[in-house]
Amino acid sequence: MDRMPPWADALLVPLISLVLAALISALVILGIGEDPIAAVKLMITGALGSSYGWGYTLYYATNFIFTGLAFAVASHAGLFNIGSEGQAMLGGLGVAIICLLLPWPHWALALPAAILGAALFGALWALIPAWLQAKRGSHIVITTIMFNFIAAAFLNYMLVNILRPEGSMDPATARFPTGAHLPTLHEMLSPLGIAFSKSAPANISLFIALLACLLVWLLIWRTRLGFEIRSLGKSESASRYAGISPTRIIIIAMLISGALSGCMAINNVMGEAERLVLNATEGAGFIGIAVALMGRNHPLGVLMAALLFGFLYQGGAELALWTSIPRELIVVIQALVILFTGALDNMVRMPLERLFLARRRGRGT
Amino acid sequence: MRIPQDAAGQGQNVAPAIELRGISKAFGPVQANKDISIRVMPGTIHGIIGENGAGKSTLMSILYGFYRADRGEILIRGTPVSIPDSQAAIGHGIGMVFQHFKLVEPFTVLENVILGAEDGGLLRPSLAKARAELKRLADEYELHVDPDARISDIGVGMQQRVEILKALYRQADILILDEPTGVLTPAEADQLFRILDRLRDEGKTIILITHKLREIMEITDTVSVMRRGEMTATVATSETSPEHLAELMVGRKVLLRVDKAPANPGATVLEIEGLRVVDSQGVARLKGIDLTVRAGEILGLAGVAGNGQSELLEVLGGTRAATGQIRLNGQPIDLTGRYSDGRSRRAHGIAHVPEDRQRDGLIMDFTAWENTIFGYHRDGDGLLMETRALREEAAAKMERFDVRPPDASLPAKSFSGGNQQKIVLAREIERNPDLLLVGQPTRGVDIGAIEFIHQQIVALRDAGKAVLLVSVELEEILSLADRVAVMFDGQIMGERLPGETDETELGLLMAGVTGQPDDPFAAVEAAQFAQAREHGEHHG
Amino acid sequence: DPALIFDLGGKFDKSFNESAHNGAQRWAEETGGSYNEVELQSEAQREQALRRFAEAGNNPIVMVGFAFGDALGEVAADYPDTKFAIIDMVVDQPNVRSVVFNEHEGSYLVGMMAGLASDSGTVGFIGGMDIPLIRKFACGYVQGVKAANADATVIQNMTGTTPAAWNDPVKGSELTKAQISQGADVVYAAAGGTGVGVLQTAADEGILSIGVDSNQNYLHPGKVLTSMVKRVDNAVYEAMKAGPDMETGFNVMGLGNGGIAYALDEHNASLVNDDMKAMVDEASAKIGSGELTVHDYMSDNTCPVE
Amino acid sequence: MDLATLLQVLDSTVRLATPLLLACLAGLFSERAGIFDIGLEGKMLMAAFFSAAIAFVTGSVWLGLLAGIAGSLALSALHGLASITFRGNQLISGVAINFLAAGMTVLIAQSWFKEGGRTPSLMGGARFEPITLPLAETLQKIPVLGPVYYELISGHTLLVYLAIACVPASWWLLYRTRFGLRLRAVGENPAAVDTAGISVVRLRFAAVAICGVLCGIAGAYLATALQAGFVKDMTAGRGFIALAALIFAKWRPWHALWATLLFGLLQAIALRYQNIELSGVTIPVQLMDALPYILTVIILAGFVGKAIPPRAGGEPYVKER
Ligand SMILES: Nc1ncnc2c1ncn2[C@@H]1O[C@H](COP(=O)(O)OP(=O)(O)OP(=O)(O)O)[C@@H](O)[C@H]1O
Ligand SMILES: Nc1ncnc2c1ncn2[C@@H]1O[C@H](COP(=O)(O)OP(=O)(O)OP(=O)(O)O)[C@@H](O)[C@H]1O
Ligand SMILES: [Mg+2]
Ligand SMILES: [Mg+2]
Repeated sequence: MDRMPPWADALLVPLISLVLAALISALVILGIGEDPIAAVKLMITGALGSSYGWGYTLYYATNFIFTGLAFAVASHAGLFNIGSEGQAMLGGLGVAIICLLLPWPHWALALPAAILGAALFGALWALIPAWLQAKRGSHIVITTIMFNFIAAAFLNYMLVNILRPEGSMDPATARFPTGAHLPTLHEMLSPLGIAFSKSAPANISLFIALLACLLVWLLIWRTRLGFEIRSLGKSESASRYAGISPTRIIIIAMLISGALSGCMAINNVMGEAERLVLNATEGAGFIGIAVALMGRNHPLGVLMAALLFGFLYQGGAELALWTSIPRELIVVIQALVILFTGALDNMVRMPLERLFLARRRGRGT
Repeated sequence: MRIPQDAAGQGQNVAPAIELRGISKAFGPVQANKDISIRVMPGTIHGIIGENGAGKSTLMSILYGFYRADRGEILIRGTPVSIPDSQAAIGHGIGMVFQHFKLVEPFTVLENVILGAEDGGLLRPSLAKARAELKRLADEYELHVDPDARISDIGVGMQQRVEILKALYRQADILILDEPTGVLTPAEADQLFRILDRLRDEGKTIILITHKLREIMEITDTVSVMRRGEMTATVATSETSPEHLAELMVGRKVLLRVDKAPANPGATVLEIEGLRVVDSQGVARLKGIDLTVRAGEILGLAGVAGNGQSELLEVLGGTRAATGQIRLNGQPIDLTGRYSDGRSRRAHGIAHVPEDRQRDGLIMDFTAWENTIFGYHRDGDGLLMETRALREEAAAKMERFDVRPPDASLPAKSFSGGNQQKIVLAREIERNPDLLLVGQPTRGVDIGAIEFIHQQIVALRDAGKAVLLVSVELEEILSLADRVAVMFDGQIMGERLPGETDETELGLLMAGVTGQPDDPFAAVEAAQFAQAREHGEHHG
Repeated sequence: DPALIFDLGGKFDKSFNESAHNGAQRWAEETGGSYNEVELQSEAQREQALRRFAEAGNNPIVMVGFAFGDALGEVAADYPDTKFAIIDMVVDQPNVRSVVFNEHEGSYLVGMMAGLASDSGTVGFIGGMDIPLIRKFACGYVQGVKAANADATVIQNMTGTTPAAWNDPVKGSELTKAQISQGADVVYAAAGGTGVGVLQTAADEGILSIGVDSNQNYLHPGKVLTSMVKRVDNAVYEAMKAGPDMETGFNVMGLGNGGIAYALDEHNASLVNDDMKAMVDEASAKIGSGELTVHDYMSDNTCPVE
Repeated sequence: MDLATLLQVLDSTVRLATPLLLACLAGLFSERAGIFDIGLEGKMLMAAFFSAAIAFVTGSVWLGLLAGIAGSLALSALHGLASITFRGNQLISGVAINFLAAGMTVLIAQSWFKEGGRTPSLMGGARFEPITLPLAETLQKIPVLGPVYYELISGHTLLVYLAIACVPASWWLLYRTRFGLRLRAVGENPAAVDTAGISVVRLRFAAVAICGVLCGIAGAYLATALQAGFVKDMTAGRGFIALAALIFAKWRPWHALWATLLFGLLQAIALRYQNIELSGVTIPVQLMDALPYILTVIILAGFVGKAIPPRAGGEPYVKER
């Protein structure tokens, strides 16, 4: 009795929305007196035209995979986690503390520890809003927004007053020891005879992100816990009836979500900057929302959307470098993508539904 | 009851108060109304009956301008009108009391009454005027409510009065009531009917939607029957009978009795002692329940909705905490602690077919196979679920329970109500539980499925299992149960054997009247009791 | 082509970054050359910008702000054939030119002017981010004020502890109001974009202000006493002009080599009388000749006067 | 703390609370009508830009104010389109609006003024000037009350007085008029409003429009009164603090005033003092920055009074599924 075949809902709607967002973006570029086609060309060569470009595109995509998955997992439980940004910041703190705590001899030892630290800090930062939602009914959207700001202030304090090395003027931690430096794609691919740009930051975290996609897919669609998470997301009262504790699932889902957000720090803090700076997340937590919306909360979709946003980010950086188009253009495109795929999706879906209904009626069923 | 001179509305001189011609309405793929025509004469009470989902509410909502018809014409007092919104309907003197009330809970009665019918931009004069008018209406129709009470603080019976007052305040002379008695005690319902009678005497036209044939026979002048979006018949009430109406409703002769062998009860399976429940607002919902159910018997629990049956099922099913004692096969069951949830109840061998299958029993977006393991999804070992095996198992189960279509990968929402219920039953019965809890097993289910579902329940009983059946349909209880207990105000009013009682006696018990059936004060008191507890108990 | 990377305040901060921008513009106009430039949005982008310009063959790459120090330390070694110039920070690499300024000397001069121009005997200092560099400004300023008027009081405030402090005009404005209520009638803003709020409020409330980095006298003609001009523009101009052959190493710009000055133009001519000018010029000469030393906060992280 | 300093801090509290109050009231109208709005920040930002841009170009702060309101209203219309007409997710729409404003303002500013995404500084008639209330100078000599009147009450820009006047006006509109009754009803139960013959869509659009106007004034205040021009991201999270204040105020106008004054005070203290010494304990400025959010979380947790949002809030009104 569906109004529309599932494939149309999963593919056609986001695709059309994306096209609309692209059209309006082109208008915006025209509006500021630039040439959209040239801009797109520059973005494509800048982001995909060289292994350097790919290196950055994949680096950004890695961030967005983590935050996109984080949002998706919470979404499956019916929770709107806007707090990825703060959770990823705290994940950075976890990574920094782990990396600076010991003189790591080799990254293979440092990486699992750092993952643990990132996940733990991210998860703990998500735990409080989760607990408040589960036990006190405080709206998780608002609490996670608040926690983003609290995280920023907290990190600010930590970097300025606690973690800043003696004599340094930057509010940033010291460099991590060499033993905590992650192998980049350049280092990983050169033994295979593939020449990959040395200066691009894409690193082993990409593969961890891909692994996370697989794990999240298994979690959501193959495990009993995932079954319970999805149940709660669809119907709380049915879940109660089935003996699924909403409190437990809310907390677990948010812990997983927070841990995934936190793991982003493996990529940007440990893999790229190799120290913790202010605002290391650069809004990736919010992009995760767009990524998950576009990817329909499915890991595969998240992966595709993250690549798209990685492309946009790197392409946007190139625009800012080589043209007078400010980097904010990317913020606008991002806003349009969120708007069309997330908030205005009914604008696309409603006429499509009517179309499919008319076709079905036409066929006389 | 009064016999109209011109029941079917064939009169030449008087224009019908309302005439609908060829009304059709689709919600997406669902055709809720198909080419419906109906005439309602002024000064009459016109009943509309039909199964759940037949399209009654939709039709009335179209008349009230809440929905817009896809096709068709509306005539009021003989003139064609267009009713694009409720404002237009109100303008034509139509008032409607919805099945689900449309009140603003944090507002006072007075604010609700004036909402949309204010005089001028400032509230003060409107409120003063409404206060006076409400007092007049209260005196005239015995519709007393406290104008300054908040809606959230008054019971459903009172809320319904507010809805009626809203319509009268807007000077409606055509009043539509959509299932007004579903949430009322018999006493409250009687009082409502007295009010309706008086309104009719004043020349107002009333359309009454109900499922209850008794009410149709008691108060209406004409009755229309709807089935699957179509209007199947309109007859004068005096010229019909409940059996005839039932047949019109479902489209074929109705079996009023279930074929079953006499019960053969064995050992006690479920023992309940002194069970008490206090809800989150501090209101006592169960006030000391004692019950037993034995193997091989069906215990029917009768009662007006909202008297604690739902709470009892919830406690037994593990979704509500309680105090007291429950033993299953002699073993005590945890009522408040860690193990008072649905999962451990299932581990004890209690299966539960919930009252509201769409809200509780199924995840509408999940596939059928996922729904056949819902609640039992923790069974089996291994980290990952064996989806292929589960899918095949589900398909087999659906085959056995005659679920149509037997496609396990369709989402639950794409099955019809009866087939959804069969999925739930398949899931619960196939686990071969010691005790089956069933709430409203056939609500909204078509007649073919009803028979099948009843057979399955009886078969489980015959296999020596205990069944606790809760239903608001007395007929269902009388025909299915081996023993009947009646609940009122959180207490068991008494137990009867179906063969040794009748609807009248059970009806009195359901109203809280024991012993002296003639005692009017007891009935009134009981009604007030019921009302006080009924906060917000809406069941779809 | 050379490349220029601005710090978070953005190239139109009317102060530090804008000065760099002007230098680059001057170079472009004089030589007809072109250069690439970028404004950063976050800390995390520093390294990418550096690498991208280096990858693309820009040479030399000029960056303004101490905050590039760490990133440049990482990147410079990867591109030994590219020359880098960093302003306000010392990075010890063979292909890096580190340009630092004797801000304490310039601040001393404008401090003197503040001390002379103040009627109330109370003057203010509003710094940007609380780092040794800005303390160096403050310390030089206080020494100058005291030199002109030994009894003067200097109220000091810092805007914040993060780079956001460079770009918070509201806070600059509020701090100015606070200092005014404590009696200050001249206030010196060494706070990048935040200073815009300081100068605005000072002008609104009718007291004098002192600009920084660029010549900011024109912002509120007749209300800005002077500006402590730090010739970031010259530093950028020279680096770009030298091109790929730019000399690397340590480069100090002070009063002596015209790297630091106080601004005098038609916008503040009415505020600076001849006596004042004579006294300040004398001090300037003395500092230039080494006869007078102004204590540099960063030499020992202390200031002899408060 | 002496009286003069106290007055200074309170004076700056009033200035800083003003945009919060306007945005908070804006959110109040929207959310009371059942439309959640986390896009207050974006609307203010858009208004700040357009008010500054037009005030600069025309030299008239009044035209600037109108332009700011128009800019904010445009985003309101978008929010209405997404969340009312197309029944989209209100939170997502709000997130999108914030990004849209953050990007568009800089983009337009850059292509218009070429000053790196800011407007040129505003001078003279392009800004709101402080107003000295009658007798402020004369009464200044009276102890305590004189300075209070002179420093604290007098000497603000017109928009400050307007914002404060909006509090009783909002209260009156919400609780004493037909429009207010309907607006509150539509946020609690839109079906009740619909069946009473009132258009839910029109009512909600009206609420969203009021929200846009108030956000517009708030943004214009930031750019043309508190500061003298637009710089990017100049709202600096004020929209979210206003949202926090709205919860803190439990969606009531007078409470909104107290809540925003409290948060304004916190900001004023944080602006003025880097670290605060309280009986030997140093409170870092970051804690002051985070305090509004922490307090709101505590309120949300229901440890100090429960905040119950309008019942139909956040849900699109769907008649036909
Ligand atoms: N707003 C709606 N959107 C989509 N479908 C609807 C809507 N309202 C009703 N329907 C569908 O239309 C059909 C008729 O529903 P309606 O509520 O009119 O039935 P009814 O006869 O009043 O039933 P009941 O006795 O349960 O009240 C059903 O299939 C129902 O699911
Ligand atoms: N003397 C007063 N001072 C300040 N605010 C007041 C005063 N009296 C009433 N209010 C405010 O006026 C509004 C209306 O008050 P009222 O008591 O009617 O609210 P309520 O009905 O409890 O709230 P609601 O109906 O919105 O849930 C509230 O915001 C209340 O805080
Ligand atoms: Mg109905
Ligand atoms: Mg009230």
